[in-house]
Amino acid sequence: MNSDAMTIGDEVRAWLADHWDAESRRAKAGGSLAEWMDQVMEAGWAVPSWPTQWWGRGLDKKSVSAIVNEFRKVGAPGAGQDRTNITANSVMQFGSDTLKRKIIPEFLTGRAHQCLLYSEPGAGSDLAAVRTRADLQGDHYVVTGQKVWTSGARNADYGLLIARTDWDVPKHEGLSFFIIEMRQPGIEIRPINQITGDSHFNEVFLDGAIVPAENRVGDEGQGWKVMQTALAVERLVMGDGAGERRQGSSKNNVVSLIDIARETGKIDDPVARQDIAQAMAYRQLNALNMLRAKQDMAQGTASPIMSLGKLAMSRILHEDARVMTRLLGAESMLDGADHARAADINYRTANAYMTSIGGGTDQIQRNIIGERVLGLPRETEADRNLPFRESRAVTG
Amino acid sequence: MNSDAMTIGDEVRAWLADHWDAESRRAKAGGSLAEWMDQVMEAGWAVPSWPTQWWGRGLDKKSVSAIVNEFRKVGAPGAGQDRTNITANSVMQFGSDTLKRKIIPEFLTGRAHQCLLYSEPGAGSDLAAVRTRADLQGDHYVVTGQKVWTSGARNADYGLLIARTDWDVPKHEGLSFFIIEMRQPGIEIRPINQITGDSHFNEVFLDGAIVPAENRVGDEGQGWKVMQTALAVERLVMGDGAGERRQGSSKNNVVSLIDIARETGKIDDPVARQDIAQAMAYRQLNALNMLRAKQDMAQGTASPIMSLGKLAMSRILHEDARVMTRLLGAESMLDGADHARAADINYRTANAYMTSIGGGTDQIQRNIIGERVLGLPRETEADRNLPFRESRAVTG
Amino acid sequence: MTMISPDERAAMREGFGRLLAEKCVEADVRRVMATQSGNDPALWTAMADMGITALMVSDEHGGIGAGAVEIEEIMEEAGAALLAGPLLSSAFIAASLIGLSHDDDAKARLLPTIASGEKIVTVAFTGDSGSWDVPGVTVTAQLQGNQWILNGAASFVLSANLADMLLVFAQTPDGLGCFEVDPAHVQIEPLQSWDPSLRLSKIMFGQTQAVHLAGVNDATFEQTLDIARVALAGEQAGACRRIFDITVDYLKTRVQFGRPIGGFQAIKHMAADLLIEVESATSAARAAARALDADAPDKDVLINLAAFACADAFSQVAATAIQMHGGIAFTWEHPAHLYLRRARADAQLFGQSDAYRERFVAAMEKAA
Amino acid sequence: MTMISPDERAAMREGFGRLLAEKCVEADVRRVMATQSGNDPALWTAMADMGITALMVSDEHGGIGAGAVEIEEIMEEAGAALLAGPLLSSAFIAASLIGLSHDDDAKARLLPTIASGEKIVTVAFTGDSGSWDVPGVTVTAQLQGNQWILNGAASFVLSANLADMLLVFAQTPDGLGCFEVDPAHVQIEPLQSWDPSLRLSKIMFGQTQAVHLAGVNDATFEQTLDIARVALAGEQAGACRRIFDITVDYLKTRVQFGRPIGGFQAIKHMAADLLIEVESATSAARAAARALDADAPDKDVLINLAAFACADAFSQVAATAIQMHGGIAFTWEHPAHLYLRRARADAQLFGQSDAYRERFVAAMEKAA
Repeated sequence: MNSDAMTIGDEVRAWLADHWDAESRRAKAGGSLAEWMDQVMEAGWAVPSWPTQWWGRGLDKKSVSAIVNEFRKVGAPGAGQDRTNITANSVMQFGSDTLKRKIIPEFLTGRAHQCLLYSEPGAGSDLAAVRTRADLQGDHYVVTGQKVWTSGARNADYGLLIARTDWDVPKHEGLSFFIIEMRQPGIEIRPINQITGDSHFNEVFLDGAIVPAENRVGDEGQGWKVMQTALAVERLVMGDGAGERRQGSSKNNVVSLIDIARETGKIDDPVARQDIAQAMAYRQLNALNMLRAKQDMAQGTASPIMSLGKLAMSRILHEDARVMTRLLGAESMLDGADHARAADINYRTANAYMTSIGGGTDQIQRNIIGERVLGLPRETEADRNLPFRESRAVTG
Repeated sequence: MNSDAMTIGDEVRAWLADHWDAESRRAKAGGSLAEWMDQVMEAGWAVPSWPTQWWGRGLDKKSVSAIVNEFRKVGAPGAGQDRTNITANSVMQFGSDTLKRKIIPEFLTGRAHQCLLYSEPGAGSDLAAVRTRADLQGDHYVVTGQKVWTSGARNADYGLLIARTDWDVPKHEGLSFFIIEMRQPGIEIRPINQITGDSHFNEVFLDGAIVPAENRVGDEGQGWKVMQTALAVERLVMGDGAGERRQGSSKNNVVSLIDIARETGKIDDPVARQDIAQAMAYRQLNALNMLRAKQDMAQGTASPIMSLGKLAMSRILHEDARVMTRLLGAESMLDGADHARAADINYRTANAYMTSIGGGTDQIQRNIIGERVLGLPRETEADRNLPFRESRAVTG
Repeated sequence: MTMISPDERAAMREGFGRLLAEKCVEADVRRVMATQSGNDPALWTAMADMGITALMVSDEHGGIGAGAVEIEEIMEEAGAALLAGPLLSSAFIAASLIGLSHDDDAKARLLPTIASGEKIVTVAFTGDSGSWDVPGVTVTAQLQGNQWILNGAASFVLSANLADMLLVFAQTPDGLGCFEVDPAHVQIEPLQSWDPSLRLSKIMFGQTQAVHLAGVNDATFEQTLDIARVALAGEQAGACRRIFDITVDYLKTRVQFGRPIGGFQAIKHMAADLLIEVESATSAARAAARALDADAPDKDVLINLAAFACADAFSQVAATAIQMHGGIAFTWEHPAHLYLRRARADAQLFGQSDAYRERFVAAMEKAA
Repeated sequence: MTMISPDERAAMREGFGRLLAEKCVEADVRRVMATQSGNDPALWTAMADMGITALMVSDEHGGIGAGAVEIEEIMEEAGAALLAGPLLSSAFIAASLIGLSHDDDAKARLLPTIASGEKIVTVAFTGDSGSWDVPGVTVTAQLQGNQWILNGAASFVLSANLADMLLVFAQTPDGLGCFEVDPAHVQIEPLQSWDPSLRLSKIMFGQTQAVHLAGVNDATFEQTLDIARVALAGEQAGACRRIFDITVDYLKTRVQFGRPIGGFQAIKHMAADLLIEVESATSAARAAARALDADAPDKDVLINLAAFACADAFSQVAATAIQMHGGIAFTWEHPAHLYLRRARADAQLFGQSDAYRERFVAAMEKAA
């Protein structure tokens, strides 16, 4: 740790001692969580690496780590969102100054909730094939189309929207990125019934919805690049076990296979033990990989290992569910509140697809690893250079 | 069985009773195997489905089955080569009458041996990328280039050769198929050292080798089609356990995993038993599939199952070797005559790649199954329609 | 056993397939699985009219006298359509058990009504362990005077909610026996199942009066389960093939990146590998059926092979089908998860793959 | 234990890597594996000059006093280059065993010469079972007067052909002990190995005189093997990464169907899956080394995890590398099969994956 980081560590510790009660885990000034976040933001801890005129302190990565670390020690929220807050980062990187001033404080303080309006029925793995249109009319765009797999749509104040603004250029070049207000007449939200029995996701129908031109993030045609930046942050977060926390289940997700084996009387079954070992190994190896990636990154080296996390997590979740099913045996046929253990395992079996399909399928993830990490040649894309109007996404 | 087949069954039985001694498994007339084959060919049993003017009897498939069946019953060789003799079939289907008369009897009687001059260092999976050239000069072609993975080259009288006769058309269209005499000055043969320790395969260097124009099979530019027909026959033969017989090892290839487990004291290890079960299951399931395919074909239905055999066999051989290694434990590190069991298993481990790579890799085989059996869209081929001269196979 | 020619068999299968294509499409499956009974009475009647319910009953008792080969093929069609209801449990399993017994009175009373579809009979094999072996039977039977009395519980019983009569395996002082029990005399607790087309129950016996089914012992228990396993293997093979076909069709029509996704090599290769599983399941199920009918020396090898190979194939194909479909198959409205649910239930019914692999090796050892 | 800074460690690793890049290229590996000794004396001297052979010897005995973290990293480089010879057996394993003993005399006599590379010492752990556990030791030791006498046989002994001194585990009347044996006093039978870079021997003892190594027991046996396992995990991780890198390079240059084969999705996806194995092996080997040096509570969990994860990763990557190369890797001249041979040997040395998985679960049970 260098002396700069030492200094900042001292400063943040002192600030926290003044403003945060570690005992009760509350702000000394009292008030709401958002009001605490106001203080964090004003002090420059929310986004320490950003410039001072934009809620930051212009600090380096090590200093940010030191700050996050001090906050974590005393259980205080809100620091280091320059690493994790997808919306704030996208707007900061690509938005106009007007938009930054309007949107970023709402997100850094947690006052605003967002949802992602990316996927469409015809644009899943091929996200660039979106057909939702945004047509500029004076000082605003009119948006029409259909989005799917939007979680949190009902609760969201803003949607991060990718839509097509130009139909006469190749598909990646005609997209623009917007932050659209969700509570307006042109937007209808319908929940999706999932195979898990949950409905965390929604379809979002946009029919003449309005978004001010100043809410465009980046230039017209830059939407793909903006979205990729946002997605990269998201994927990094997912591999590190966060894929499980995202599942929207309140269940404690790391369940010991050993406990299940004990409960089901299989703990001495040598065949079951081999299965248990392999499933637990997948989980531990991923944790060790992520640990190494973080060490690499702390030393300033970009780590290719991070990109493996989501794919590894997919294998972990499917394999856990498989081994749990095997341990449960006939009981795994049952479901419902009377059979809580079986219900949990069945839920996991279905929900594992959220990781292996959602946010980029395992297959897309393997493409990304092969191309971006290993440097293998890109997939040939039949319609990559066609004007979108002439591509099969439109002509069928 | 219809009455035609009944009649032919009676006739062939009578003929065999006159000409073949089932006791001693020899021709009643005595003489060499080739002399017996002369009799079989003259009687029309060698290729019963071919026309009568070409050593055949113009019979249908069921009759051929009946004939093959009768020969098998008494252990007589030589019948039904219209199903299995790759060279004879290719020449019959695509060759000139002159070539047929010259070549086919030599092959049907087993007097001539052949080798396959298909693969090249730059043309493995992409067989159509061959760069061996055959240039017409008067009444013969002059052949220059390099072939690899040729088994039996030293013992061969003829080579089945695919070479490029036109460099200005796309790669599949500029190929021609020849039957070239192997014993000539322009041909040099060098054995390949395999990872098994064997040298069943050779490199064949052609430097101004000569092949008469009449030995071309099919028209100029038809070579791809002729070779595909020959390869299809070969792949069908491979799935049905023949992949093992082709390994060139004199070892008995179906070894009981149960016997090995007994010998190594692992027969009561429940974990080992699961492994044994799965490996034996792969083998039995493939055998059941092949049985069903034959039943389908006997009923005149083309069976897509046959095409799975080679891929399944690859899995069987690799999995067998894996489970055997596991059963042997530390002993599997050893090799040589003093450690025959280990040496056998190590040989299998390496030799399994002959099936998973040779004669079309597992990956190529999956393409074939996906495209030809399941009807999925073809792989896009970057250079499919380029003049070969301009393709990366030439330009690098 | 079989008096049915291959042509008759093919015709019956085709007719049954047509019936299901009309009356057991996905909407019907969803409609029936939402009912309490889990059965479609109209379809049941149509199946009875067609003779499907009479297959495993001998002709002297009003049936057709078919064998494992026939019911395996019928179950391939049933599985493909995700048919729900008591075909397997009553017409195939219960009828087989009664046929295997030496109880002429029970045969005369029960078999004609099973064959006609009029009555539904189901068999209780196992207890809470769900181990489907003799030690797993936790119902006990004792003779009190002239009356057999049952105590204990049986679980994972198929279609007990519909049953007019229960056949219950129980431990007697002289080994395993089987007993007729009137469903009105026991407590039947429905067990919620993850596969919504399945109706499972737990049955509690408390000094319950029962009628002995003569001539049933440990061997009959295994023989009956072998028939159940072969029938289930057929269901798995048929269902596995159908969800595979659905998937391959989707791969040809779903366009991403400017072309059908089946053109992408990773997907294409997954499909090729699954085809091996699909064909192997079919081959294994049919070979087991032939061996069972022929009482062949390799019967145990082939039945156990089919049991785990078909279970594993169906589970793998159904699971991979969801992955290959992507997001659309994560919705309740898409049928893929219904196949996954059936696959996971079928992988537990009558025994589990690891145990079958162990039995398969043991059978091979005997042969070796 | 470790007195070496991360910077020093990195410098040493880099220097060793450079040495191997000069003196242990594929041609050298092939040259050395064709010799009877299986060792390159010039390279051995260079390694000794660099201090590599002194790593596991404490500074009081002329060594460097490094720990598992250092030798794991050195073994990554050694594995990548397929280094042959007695580095692992003498400098790392034998030195560790002597260091763990309480035998000051043996330490003073043997450690300085091991550190300098002057003498080669190797350890005989197991008998014909190759089970690398205490019951697997089949040499017996008895005290006759003041003299220890060994009988029986040890097998799978590394580099015994080169050894100046053997350290032999044996069953004594009071449990396991360890003994110094002069190689001239025993019969050493070379065992032909499928990995031509490996030199294994069987050693036969017949009333052989031996010197007791004080303070070695069952626990020392396991401690020594744990060091061996971590070092081997490093070798596996390093070798696994190198053959993977060789393969990925080939995928970028080998053109078929008009483009580099790494552009084909099936191949690309295989590579992505293998990358997870490669990275996991590295992470596991290093974590095990750190835990061993720190005597951490999860030491047993992490050592056993590394043992099977690295063995399985290397085996899988080496095997798949041949498939991904196609025909060229089926030739003896291509290096891929040398990695496969090393992978299959390493998967047996010091224990097998199934046994490690069992031990891993047992260690997790203790922790849970």
